[in-house]
Amino acid sequence: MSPETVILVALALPLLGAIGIVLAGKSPNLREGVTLVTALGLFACVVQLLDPVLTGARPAVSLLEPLPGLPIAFRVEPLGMLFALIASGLWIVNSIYSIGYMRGNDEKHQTRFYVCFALAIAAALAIAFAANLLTLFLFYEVLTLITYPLVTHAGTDKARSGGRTYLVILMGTSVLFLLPAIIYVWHVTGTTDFRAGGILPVGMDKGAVAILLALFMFGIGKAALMPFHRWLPAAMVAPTPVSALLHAVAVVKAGVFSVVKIVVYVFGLDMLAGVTDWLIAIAGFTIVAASVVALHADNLKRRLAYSTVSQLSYIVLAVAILAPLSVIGAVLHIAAHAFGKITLFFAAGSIYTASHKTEVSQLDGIGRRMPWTMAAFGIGALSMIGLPPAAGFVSKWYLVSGAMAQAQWFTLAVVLLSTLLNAGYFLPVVYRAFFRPLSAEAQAHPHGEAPLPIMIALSITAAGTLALFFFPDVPLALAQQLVAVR
Amino acid sequence: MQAQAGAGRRGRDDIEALIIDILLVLMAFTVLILVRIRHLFTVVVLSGIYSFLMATVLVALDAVDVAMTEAAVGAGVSTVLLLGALHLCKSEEARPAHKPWIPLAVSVSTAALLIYGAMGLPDFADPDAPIHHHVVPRYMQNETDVPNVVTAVLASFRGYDTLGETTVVFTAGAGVIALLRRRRKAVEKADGK
Amino acid sequence: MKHDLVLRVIGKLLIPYILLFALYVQFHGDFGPGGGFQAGVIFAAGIVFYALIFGLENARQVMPDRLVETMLSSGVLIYAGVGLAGLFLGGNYLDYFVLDPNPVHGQHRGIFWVEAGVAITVCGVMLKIFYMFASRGRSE
Amino acid sequence: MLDHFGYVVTVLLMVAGLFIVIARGNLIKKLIGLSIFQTSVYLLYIVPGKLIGGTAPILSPQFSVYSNPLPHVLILTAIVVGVATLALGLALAVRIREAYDSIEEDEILMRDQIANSNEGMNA
Amino acid sequence: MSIAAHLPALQVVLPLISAPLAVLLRRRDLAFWMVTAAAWAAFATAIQLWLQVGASGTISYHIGSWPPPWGIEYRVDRLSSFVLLLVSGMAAVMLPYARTSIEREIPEESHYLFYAMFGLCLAGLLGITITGDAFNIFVFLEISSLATYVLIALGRDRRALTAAYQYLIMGSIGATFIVIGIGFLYLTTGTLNLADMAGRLRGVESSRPVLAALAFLTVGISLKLALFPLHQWLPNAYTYAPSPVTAFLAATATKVSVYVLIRFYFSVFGESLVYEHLPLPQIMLGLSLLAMFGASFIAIFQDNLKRLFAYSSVGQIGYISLGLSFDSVHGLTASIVHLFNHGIAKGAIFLLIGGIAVGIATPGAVAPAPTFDRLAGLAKRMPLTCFGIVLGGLSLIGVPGTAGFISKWYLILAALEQGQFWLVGAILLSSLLAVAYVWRFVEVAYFRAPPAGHVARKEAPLAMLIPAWLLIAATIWFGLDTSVTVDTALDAARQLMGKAQ
Repeated sequence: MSPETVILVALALPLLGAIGIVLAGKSPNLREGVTLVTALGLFACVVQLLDPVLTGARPAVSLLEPLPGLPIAFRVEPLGMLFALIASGLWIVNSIYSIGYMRGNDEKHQTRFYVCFALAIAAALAIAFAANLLTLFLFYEVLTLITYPLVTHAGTDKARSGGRTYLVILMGTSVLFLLPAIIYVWHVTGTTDFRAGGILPVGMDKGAVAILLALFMFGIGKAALMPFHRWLPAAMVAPTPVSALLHAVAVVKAGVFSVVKIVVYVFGLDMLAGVTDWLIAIAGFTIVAASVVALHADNLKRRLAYSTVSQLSYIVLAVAILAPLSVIGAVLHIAAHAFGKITLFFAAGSIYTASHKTEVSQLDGIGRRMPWTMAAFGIGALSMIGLPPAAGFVSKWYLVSGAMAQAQWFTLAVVLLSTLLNAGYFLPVVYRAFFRPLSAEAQAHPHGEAPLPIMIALSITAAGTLALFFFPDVPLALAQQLVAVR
Repeated sequence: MQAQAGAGRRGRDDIEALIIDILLVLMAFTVLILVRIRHLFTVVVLSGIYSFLMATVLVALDAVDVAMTEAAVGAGVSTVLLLGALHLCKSEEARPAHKPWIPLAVSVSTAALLIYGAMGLPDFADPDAPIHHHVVPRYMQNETDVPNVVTAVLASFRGYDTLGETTVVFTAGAGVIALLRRRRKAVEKADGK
Repeated sequence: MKHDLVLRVIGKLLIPYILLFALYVQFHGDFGPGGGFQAGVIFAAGIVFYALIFGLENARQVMPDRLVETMLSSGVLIYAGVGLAGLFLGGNYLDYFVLDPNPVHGQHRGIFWVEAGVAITVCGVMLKIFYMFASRGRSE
Repeated sequence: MLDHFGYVVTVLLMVAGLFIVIARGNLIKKLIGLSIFQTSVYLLYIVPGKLIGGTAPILSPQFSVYSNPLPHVLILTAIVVGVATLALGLALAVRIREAYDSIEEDEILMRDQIANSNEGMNA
Repeated sequence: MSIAAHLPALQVVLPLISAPLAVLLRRRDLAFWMVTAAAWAAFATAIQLWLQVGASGTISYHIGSWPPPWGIEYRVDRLSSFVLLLVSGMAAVMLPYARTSIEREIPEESHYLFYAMFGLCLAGLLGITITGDAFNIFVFLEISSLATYVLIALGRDRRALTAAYQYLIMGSIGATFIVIGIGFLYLTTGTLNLADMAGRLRGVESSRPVLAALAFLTVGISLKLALFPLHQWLPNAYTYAPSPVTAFLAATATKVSVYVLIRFYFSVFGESLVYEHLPLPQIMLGLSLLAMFGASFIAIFQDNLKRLFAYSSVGQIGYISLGLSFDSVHGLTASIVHLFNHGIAKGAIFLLIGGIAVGIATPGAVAPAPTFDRLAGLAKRMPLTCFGIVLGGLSLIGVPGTAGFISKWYLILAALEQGQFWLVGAILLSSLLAVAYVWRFVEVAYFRAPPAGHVARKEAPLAMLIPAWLLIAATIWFGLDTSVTVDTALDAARQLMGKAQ
C-alpha cells in the first residue's frame, strides 16, 4: 500500500470498526473482538507510515473542498505521526483494559461505549493527520461531540451536569475563540494550510499576532489552560477507561498537539518572539495552581485530573519558550505524559474495580493487597514528577535545557516548584499504599488484584513509561525533525 | 362658441371631481361609524353600504368593470357571507379589554408613511403621469379587436394574472370545503380539553 | 321565507332574468363592462336567491353538489387548458394568436374560453361556499 | 382644487381598516376591518388612473380620452383576492367558534392557556 | 412544440393543474399521485432550468407571447433557478412522506383536499419565484398563502385553527402592504415588469413614493418572512400544523419571501437606493441580531419540540437578514446559501419530528404534542429519528461538515470584510444558543430514562424515515461539497449586485 492509501485506511478503519461493533452488539465477546482487531489493525497501519515519515516523506491526501481554497485534507508530518502512534497504540492497551473494567463493573450501554470509542479514535487520528486548520477544527469538534456520550455514560444527574460543563466549555471556547482565529488567519493569508515555518505574513503587527495567539491558546480548550480547565475535572464522571484514554491521551493530547502544531506550523517560532511572555505566565500559573488544587483533592481521579491540567501546561509552557530544545521537550512530553498518566488512571480504575475505593484517604495499606497496581502507580508518579528512570524525566530535561538556553528563570522556578508539588501529591499516595496499615473497615472487605485484562494493560503502560526513558529514539527523532525543518 | 364649450366642459369636470369628493367623504363617515359600533349586524350592514359607495365612486372614476365587480362582490357576496357567518356566531362584539395604544401607533405611523408617499405622486387626473404614457398606449391600439380594453388586458395581455386569480378563487372554494366539511367525528373538540 | 307567496312569485319571475343577465354579462364582456367573473357571481347570486326563497334543498336539486364541485375545478382546468393549447399549437403558454389561423380571431377564441373558465369556477366556488355556510347550521 | 384630496381620504380609509384589524378582538370584526383595508387600496390604484373628461376604457369612435384600464385590471384581481381571503377567514371563524365557543380573541387566548396548563399537569 | 423552450411555463402550470385535477377526481390515491407526479415533474424542470441558466444565462419567457412590459414575463436567473430548485425539491421529497404521515393526522375524506392545497401552495411558491412581474408576485403569493392557511388549519389540535386565523390576518396585512408598495412603484414608473421598473426607477431615484414603496414592501415582506418582531404568527402555525405542512413551510415559504425581498432590493430598487438613502441596513442589522439572540433564547425554554424549532427558525431567519444588511457580495451569498441550507436542515428536522409524533402516539389515537417529558429516553426506541434530528441540529449550530457551517462561514467573511469583528463574535455567540437548544433535545432523548409506564414505541415508518434522511444526507452533503450551493449563490449574488465576472 502506498502511504497515501494507508492514511485513508487508517482513517476508515475505526469507522468500519464502529459499524462492526454495532453489528456485533448482541454478542459481547464478538464485539470486543472486533474492537481489538480494529485497534491492532489500526496500529499496524499507523506504524507503516513511520518509516516514510522518518525518511522525510510527507504523504498527503485531499478529500473534498467544501469552501474554495479550504479543502478537507490530510498530511502526515512528524508531530502528527507521533500523536497518531500514541493514540492508536494506547487504544489497543486501553481496549484490553476496557474489557476488564466494563465487565468488572457491569456497566450499561457497552455497545454505545465501544462505538463512541472507535469514532473518537478516528477523530483523533484525523486531527493528527490534518493538513490545515479547517480540517483540524472539523475533527476537533467531532471529537468533542463524540466523546460527550462517553462522559455522560452513567446517565445520572451528576454525569449529565458534568457532560454539560464539558460540552459548554469545549464547544464554547472552540466556537468563540478558535473559529474566529482560524477565520482571521484565512482572512489574512488566504490559506489555512500547515506549512513549515508558519503561514502568517512576515512583519505582521505584533499586537495582532498576540491577539491571534491568545485566541488560539484559549480557543483550544482541550489544552485546559486556566481559566478554561474546568471541563477536565468535570469529565471525570466518565468511566475510568474514558478518563484514561481520552482525558490522558486522545482528547487532551489533541489539545496540546494542536497548540504545538499551530505554534510551529501557523505562526512559526520566529514570528512569536516577544509575544509569548503572558502565555508563559499563564501556563506557569496553571501549572502551579492546578498542582495546589491536586494537593488538596482527596478523590483520586480528581487529583489525577488536576495533575493533567498542570502537566498539559508544561507542554504549552515548553512551546511558549520558543527554544528548539524546549519544543522537543514539549513533543516528548506528549508521549511521556500519555504513558504515565494512562498508567495512573488505569491504576485508579483498577483500585475502583477491585475495592470500589475512590478517595485517597481510603487507600491505606492497599499496596499489600494490590502490589502490582500500586507499583505501576508508583512508576507513573515518578514520570509525572520527572524523576528517572521514567519517561517524564527526559521531556523535562529538554524543557529545562531549552529554558536555560533562553535564560527563562521564571520557567525554571515554576518547573522546580511544580516538581516539588507533584512529589507532594503523588508520593503520599504511594506511601499510604505501602507503608500504612489497612484500615479496620478495609480489613472487613477483603479483595485482591483487579481482573486480568486490567492488570495486563496496566503492566504494558507502566513498562512503556520506563521504556520511553531508556529508548526515547523514535519520539526524539520525530521531535528533532519537527524542529529541524524550520 | 368654442370658449363656451370649453367652459361648459370645465364645469362638467368640476362637478365630476366634486361628486367624487362627496362620495369619498361619505365613505369616510361610514367607516368612522363602523369603527365605533359593536353590534355586528349593524357593522355588516354598514360595510355593505361602504361597498356600495365604493362602487359608486368607482363608476365616477370610470372604472365600470371594477364597480360592477365591487357591487357584486363587496356589497353582494361579502355581505351574504358575513351574514351567514354571523348567523353561526355571536352577533355582539365584546368591549375591548385594554386601550388600543399600540394599534393606534401602528395605524398612525402607517398613515404618515402613506401620506408621505402619496404626496409625491402625480396630481389627481394629471394626464402627464407616467402610468398614462408608458405601457397603456399599446393597450389602446386594440390589437385584440376587443373594444373593452379592460377585458382585453385582463384576459389576454395579462391573462396569466387572471389564471392566477381564478386559481385564488378555486383555492378559497376548496379551502372552505376542507374547513367546513362535516367531520364524521368531532375530533378537534376533544383535543384541547 | 319559504311560504311567503309574494316572494315566491316575484322570485319565479325574477330569477330567470337574473340568470339571463348573467349570460349577457358573460358574452357582452368584450364590448361593455362585465366578463367571466361578474357573470359567475351574478349567476351564483341567482341560485342563492333561489335557495333563499325556495329553500336550500331545492336549490341543491337545481345545482347539485356534485355539479358545483365539478364546476369548481373544471373552470381552472379550462383556463389552464387554453394555455396548454397555445403550447401545443406552437406558441407560448396562453398564446391566443395561434388558436386560429387568423391571429385576431385566435384572440377572440382564447378570450372566450378563458372567460368561460373564469365564470364556471367563480360560479362554482360562490355556490359551494354558500352551501357550506348555509348547511353548517348553528351547532351548540 | 385639492389635488391630493382623494389620496388623503384613501389613506384615512386604509388606516381605519388597519386599525380595526389590529385593535379589535372580535374575529369577524377583524375580518371586516381587513376587507375595508384591502378595499381602500383599490382607490390608491384607481384614482390616479382617472382622467378628468375621460370615459371608461371601452373603445368607441365617439371618445378619445379614456381612463387608464391597467389599474382596473389589477384591482379586479385584488377584489377577487379580497373576497377569497374573507371567505376563508369566515370559515375559520366559524370553526373557531365551534371549537372554542367564542369569537373573541381574549377569551380564546384564555381558554388556550387553561388547556396548556392542564396539559402541563397531566404530563 | 419543443418542451425545452417552455420549461418556465410548465414549472408552475403543472403543479397548478394538478390541484383542480385532484379535486375533480376526489380519490385519495389519484390525488396523491397527481400532485406528486406534478411535484416531481416540477423538480425535474427546476433542475433542467438550473442547468440551462448556468450554461447560457438568464431565460426570459413571454407568457401569451406578449412582450414585456405589456405582457407578463417569466424570468429565470441564477437566483430564481436556485430557489426553484429548493422549493420543488422539497415538495418532491415531502409528498411521499405526507402520504404516510397524514393518515394519522387528517381525516381520510379530506386527503384529496390536502393534496390539492399542497399542490396549490407549491404552484404559488414557484410562481412567486419565477415571475418577472410585480403584480403577478402578489397573485401567486395569495395562492400560496390561502393554501397555507387551509393546510395549517387542517392540524388536529384546535389551536391550529387560531394559528391559521392569526396567520391569515397577519399574512393579509402583509400582502396588502405589498400591494401598496407595488402600487406606489407602479404609479411612479407606469410599469409592472420588474426589470422595466428598475430601468425607469434610475431616473426618479429616491423620490418620496419610491421610498414609501420601499418601506411598505420591506414591512409587508418582512411580515411574510417572519423577521423578528413580525414573527408572531410563526411559532403557533408551525407548532399546530400537520407535520408535513410544518416541514414544507419551514423549508420553503419563508425562504421564498426572503427571495422576494432580495428580488425587490437588488433587482428593482438597486443597492444604492436601499443601502445609501435610508438607515435600512442598520435597522435590519439590529433586527437580525434581535432575532438571532432573542428568538434563539426563547427557543431554549420551549417544552414542545416543534415550537422549539419554530423559534429556532425565527432565529435562523435572523442570519439570513443579517447577510442582507451587509450590502456585499459575500453577505448576499451568505443569505442565499443559508436560505437553501437552512431550508433543507429545518425541513428534515420537522419531518423527523413528525415521525416522533407517530412514534409516541398510542395506536389509533391522536398523536400527542411532542413535549420533552414524552421524549425522555426516546433515542433507544427511535434511534434513526433522534440521530437525524441531532445531525440536523448540528447544521443549525453551524458545526463544520454540515451545511450550516458553510453559510455561517460566508456570513463571517462578510463581517470581516467590513472590519466588523464584534459581529463575528456575535454570530459565533448566537450559535452557542443553538447548541443550548439542540442539546436540550439530546439530553432528554439520549440520557434521560424513559417515563414509567410509557407506551410501546418503535421507529417511524420507512416511508417517513427515508425522505427525512434524504434531506439529512443532503445537509451533510452540502456541508462537504459546496459546488452546487456556493457556486450558484456566489454567481447569483454577483449577478444581482451587477458585479458579474
